[in-house]
Amino acid sequence: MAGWWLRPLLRLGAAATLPLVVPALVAAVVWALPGDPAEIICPRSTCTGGAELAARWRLDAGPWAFYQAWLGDALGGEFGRSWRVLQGVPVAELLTEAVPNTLVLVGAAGLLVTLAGLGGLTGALGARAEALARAVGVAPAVLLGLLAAASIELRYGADAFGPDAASWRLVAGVAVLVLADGAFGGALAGARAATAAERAARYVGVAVLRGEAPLDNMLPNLAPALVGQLRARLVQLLSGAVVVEVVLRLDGVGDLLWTGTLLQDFGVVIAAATVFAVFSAVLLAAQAVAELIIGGVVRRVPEGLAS
Amino acid sequence: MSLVASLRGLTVVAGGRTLVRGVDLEVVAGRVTALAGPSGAGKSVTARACLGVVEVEPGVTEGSLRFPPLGDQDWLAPPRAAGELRARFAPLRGSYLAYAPQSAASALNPGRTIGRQLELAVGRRAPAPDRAQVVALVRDGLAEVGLPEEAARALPGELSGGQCQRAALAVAVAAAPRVLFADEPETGLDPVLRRQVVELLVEVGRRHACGIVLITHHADTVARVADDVVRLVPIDPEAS
Amino acid sequence: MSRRAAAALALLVLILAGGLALTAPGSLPAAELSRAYLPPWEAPPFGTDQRGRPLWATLAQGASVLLGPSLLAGVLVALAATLGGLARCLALPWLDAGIALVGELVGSLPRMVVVLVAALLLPGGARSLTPLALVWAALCAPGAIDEAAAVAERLGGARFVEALRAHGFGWARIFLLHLAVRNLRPVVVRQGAEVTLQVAFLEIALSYLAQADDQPSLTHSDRVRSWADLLTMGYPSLVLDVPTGHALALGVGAMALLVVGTHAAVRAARAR
Amino acid sequence: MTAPFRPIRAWLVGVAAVASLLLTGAQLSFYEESLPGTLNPLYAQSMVDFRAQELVFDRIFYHDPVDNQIVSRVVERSELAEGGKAYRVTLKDGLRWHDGKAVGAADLCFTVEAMLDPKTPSRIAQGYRTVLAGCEVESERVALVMFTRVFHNPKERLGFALLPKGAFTGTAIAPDTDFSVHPIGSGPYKGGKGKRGVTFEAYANGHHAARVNQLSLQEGGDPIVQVNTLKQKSAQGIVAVAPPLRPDVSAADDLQLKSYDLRSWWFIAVNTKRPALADKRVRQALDRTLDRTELRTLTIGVKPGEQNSPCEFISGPFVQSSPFYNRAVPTRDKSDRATASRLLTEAGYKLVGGLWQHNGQPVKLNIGMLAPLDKEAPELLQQISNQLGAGGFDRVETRISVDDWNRRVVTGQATEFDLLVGKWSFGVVEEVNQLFETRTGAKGAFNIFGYSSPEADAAVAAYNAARTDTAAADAYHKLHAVLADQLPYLFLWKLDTKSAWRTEVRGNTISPYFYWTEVDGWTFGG
Repeated sequence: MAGWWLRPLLRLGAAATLPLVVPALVAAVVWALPGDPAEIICPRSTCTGGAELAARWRLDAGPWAFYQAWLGDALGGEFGRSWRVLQGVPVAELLTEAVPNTLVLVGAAGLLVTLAGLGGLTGALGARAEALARAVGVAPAVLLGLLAAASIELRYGADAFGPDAASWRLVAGVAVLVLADGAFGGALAGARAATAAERAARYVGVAVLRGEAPLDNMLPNLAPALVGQLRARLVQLLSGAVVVEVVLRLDGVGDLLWTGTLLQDFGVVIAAATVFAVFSAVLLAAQAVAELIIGGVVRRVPEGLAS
Repeated sequence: MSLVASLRGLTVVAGGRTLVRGVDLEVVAGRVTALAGPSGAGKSVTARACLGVVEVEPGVTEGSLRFPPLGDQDWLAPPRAAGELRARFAPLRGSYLAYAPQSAASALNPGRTIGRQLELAVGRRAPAPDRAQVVALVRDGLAEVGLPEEAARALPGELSGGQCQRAALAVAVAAAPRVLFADEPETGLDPVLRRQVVELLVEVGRRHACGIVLITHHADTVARVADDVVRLVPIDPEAS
Repeated sequence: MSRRAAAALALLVLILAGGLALTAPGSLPAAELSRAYLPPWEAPPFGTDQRGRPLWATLAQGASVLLGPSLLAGVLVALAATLGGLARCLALPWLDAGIALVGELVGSLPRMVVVLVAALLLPGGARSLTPLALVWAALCAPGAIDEAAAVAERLGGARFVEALRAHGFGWARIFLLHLAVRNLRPVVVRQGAEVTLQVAFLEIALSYLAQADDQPSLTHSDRVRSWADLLTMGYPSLVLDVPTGHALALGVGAMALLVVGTHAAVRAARAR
Repeated sequence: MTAPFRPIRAWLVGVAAVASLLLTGAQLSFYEESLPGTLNPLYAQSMVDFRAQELVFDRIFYHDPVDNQIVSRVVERSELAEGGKAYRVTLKDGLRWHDGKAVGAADLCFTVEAMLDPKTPSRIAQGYRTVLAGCEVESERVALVMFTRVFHNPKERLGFALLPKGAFTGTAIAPDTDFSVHPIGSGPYKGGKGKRGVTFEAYANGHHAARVNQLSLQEGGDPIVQVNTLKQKSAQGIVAVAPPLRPDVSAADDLQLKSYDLRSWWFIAVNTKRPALADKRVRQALDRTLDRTELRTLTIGVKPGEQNSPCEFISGPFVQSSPFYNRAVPTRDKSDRATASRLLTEAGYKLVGGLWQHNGQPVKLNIGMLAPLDKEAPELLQQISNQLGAGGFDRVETRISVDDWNRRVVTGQATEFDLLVGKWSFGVVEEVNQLFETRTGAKGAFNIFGYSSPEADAAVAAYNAARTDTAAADAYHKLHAVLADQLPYLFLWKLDTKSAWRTEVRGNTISPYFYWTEVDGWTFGG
């Protein structure tokens, strides 16, 4: 087997390039579309800051020039101004308000989903819990979101979507995100299935005969699969966050991406999509680091012998 | 030579069928007792019962097992439920009792280096050895079974079948057990390796004054190395 | 539930949904304000909406909007999974590595984000679910191929094929009957059914979100309604005493119908 | 306001807002048709924009809602100069901008120069460039505004909002600057636009003393939910109540239905540039294919013959109460399919398989409608389409967002459409020149499909030359007749808007068109 560390390093490489690839892809597609790219990105009639934006992002000089200019600005935290979602507000300002909300929402939901995985691994959550979670999980995020929004509106009336009910909406959002589309149920089922398969392996039975704990033996071999499952589940949560944020009006990056798409505000969409790419890249990098750590643990040798 | 284990009248029942009945076994330190018989005669069941690991219901229905060096407690006294036995034998497994598995390649933990597995086995000795002793014991363990020191850094997947069998033996013996159950050590090996592994087993066992229970169905092995033989005869289903 | 009963149920749901889709009126029926908000028992079969139009028209139009594209996406993914499984039996390591690499890349981004960026870049605001369904299918395909390949792997992959060749079976018989139909069927049908359900729920989510922002939907023209309209219409009944509870119940019922249909299809195709 | 200070200021504003809330707790929250696109008066596009900006800015001269006289809160004295081609304006003393700076003549001249600056790409400014010629600051509070020619209503020509010179770096003002979200005005409230609503905080000033501390503007969702929220006291008002819900509001005893004179009329613009629709007879046939009575009943829910119905049919581009409305031209209440098909066959159309064809090509009508109209007349687009379908036309419909309407339709770029359903509203000056004049240079800025006819241009020229109101009225009567015959627009109806307010809100005089002009008089028990 080639160096075990090859795959994690490839993953780290993918994590590093992902945030750069997404805007490049979007730029390439915009130029491939019929019609004048500048008109798509910043139509002259309202986005009249367009002349200055066109110059700064070099819209006339083809996709590569635009991409370099846009990326240069983006790395400096400058994403241009929104001309439709909130006309006149720098996109960076919209992002600085939106990113923390999404991080809290997806972070809390991710924590619960991780607990589901651990419950499956340690057997704390059994078949009944899995069946219940999967049953609830059949409902899509939009339906559970709708029910959650109704419950909040019953409690808070018109200012259900105002500032003072914000914390309640966040809690409801996390609950919906975790339960909907079988996130919790899937994580639990995935972990239980992987653990059951590993427990059936011979070396576990022999380890018991040697007086060792089965879980302790399985973990190093099980960890990479579980980490991979968890990352896929967190990416699914990011996907569900868009629906939850719009239905429960949580001002996150998902809501920004949705409103930007609906109002065809190009600057906001390319920025929000890149932020999502950064989130995904962080998850990829975390998985790579986890795999490196696991590889290290698997290859551990008693100190004295390490010479 | 001291008696390290004595089993009387072991009977194990799985559902309606009796797997073994009336098995007696004396294990003496330093001697090889062969547990012979055709496959399906209950050799493995007997060994596992002695290790307190019975996965069938109702499991052990009769029999007594004593380890004289530990006093005259009957370790198979009722209650004999699987969970009960498993918990009762837990402190002995990997320290007083050891188990060398057959076809070791799939029995060693693929996610741990041989050195690490030896280190864990050594760590179960009583009293627990300190850092320096552990390293020495691991180094000796490897040398004893004829494995180079670099093997400590290898994963089971990176060793050959024979090397794995030796490593498994080293791990089993590392905990300085008083009774070692060697389960069909020759399986999956070519004739030349088979002879070497069995001789190595006997030699290491004697050096550690360990009572070896060699489970095998090869008559020539029994003849060559066994000091005593316990032959198991498969139970005729109609008879039970 | 036996496999035969499950197959019958799945077929029934398909015929029901297909029938609804085919009988869907081309545009909104005429409004009769005097017959607004009638419950099902007063205006069979499903009552009327706030404009006095029968809800069955909305149900039928919703089915016509989401049935085609979601089935298409499901079939495509099932096909891709089958090919992926068969490819694993050809022992072409570079192909397996290639599929794994594509799967990694595609699987790294949240699907909804990719779909929305695609929606933005669709020329002229193409108001149709099909392109988005194809994007979704492309995003799900690698995962499905992976799982089918794992099944083929457990079978023994190339060795399994050689064994059958030794028995004198033809290539077609091996790949089509033994591999595809007998062994890959359960996982492939499950993957296809899951994607079909996901695309249907994607349409309902996108339409509902568009209505939340009072904008035309990305997935269908304003001439027709989608099941999301049933949810939007029914939502006030949860919060206020507005008599649209029957619309919400119908919307949730329709979604439940989809769930039952897809799960029945999966059970029907499960291994013996 | 340089960047580093903004956080501190924002913090202060936050504290002040909370403090004011605690003091009187009077927050008046109301539903608007949609969120304002911008709070920058130069880029106001929809009625929602004009209403929201009325709270934040002072228009130099405005119409008093009661007696319709032209008055001002910022001007102390004003008189004509240089033979009527200039106007000397003396501003009152003690007026301050929301950032505390004093309001002066320099601000007035800055506003004029900003509008005249060609690098300010605002359509409103473009309109004023045919009116204003320049501005000179004569003293700290006196400015001399120069006109391009003599006007018979100079004060009406100074109806634009006063902008603060200090808030801009130059006279070229772009639409997507921070000013459109955090504007600085001199009006009764300081406004801040967020993603989900706009909050207005009272700002005591020399000429304003609003008694409601805070206004909160939210986007109205489902009309039913809005009315029910009002009943539950969670919100206090709805600017535009959809017709079907008006009986429900007037039935509730703690709600008031108040009329809001918008002087708005609805139309279907016809793409006269498209060959199939270039012939006048085809447009007349379309006009006869529509059945306005059925449209009104199905969408607005007004039955024929209803007393003081909010919706009356029109035959030209004016509301009946306007002096410019030509009563001699009859309205077409019912459809007349027979005449319609006769006219179409005369114009060379052939009926093939139930669908009209024009020289061998099937005629597919691409119909667009301004999306928010759906709230006032639910499914109007659908019903128009159904009627045209019954009349033998193939068609496709699209709802057009407010942005696209203002960006592409009004500027004449939406040529892919054949029919566009929309609404015009007039506040200060009920002038329709820009709609029907041939589009050349600054003229015909709102001519949607580039309609051009010598008779219409002649009537507009006569209006422009008019020195007296009667002469202006006669010119527009002639235009009304010409348009009724040539039908570049199929004129539908006048629909006055009704607002709903809770009874605790008192003194709530609603000014025509701009709505909040007399907001200082509003009180809210809270």
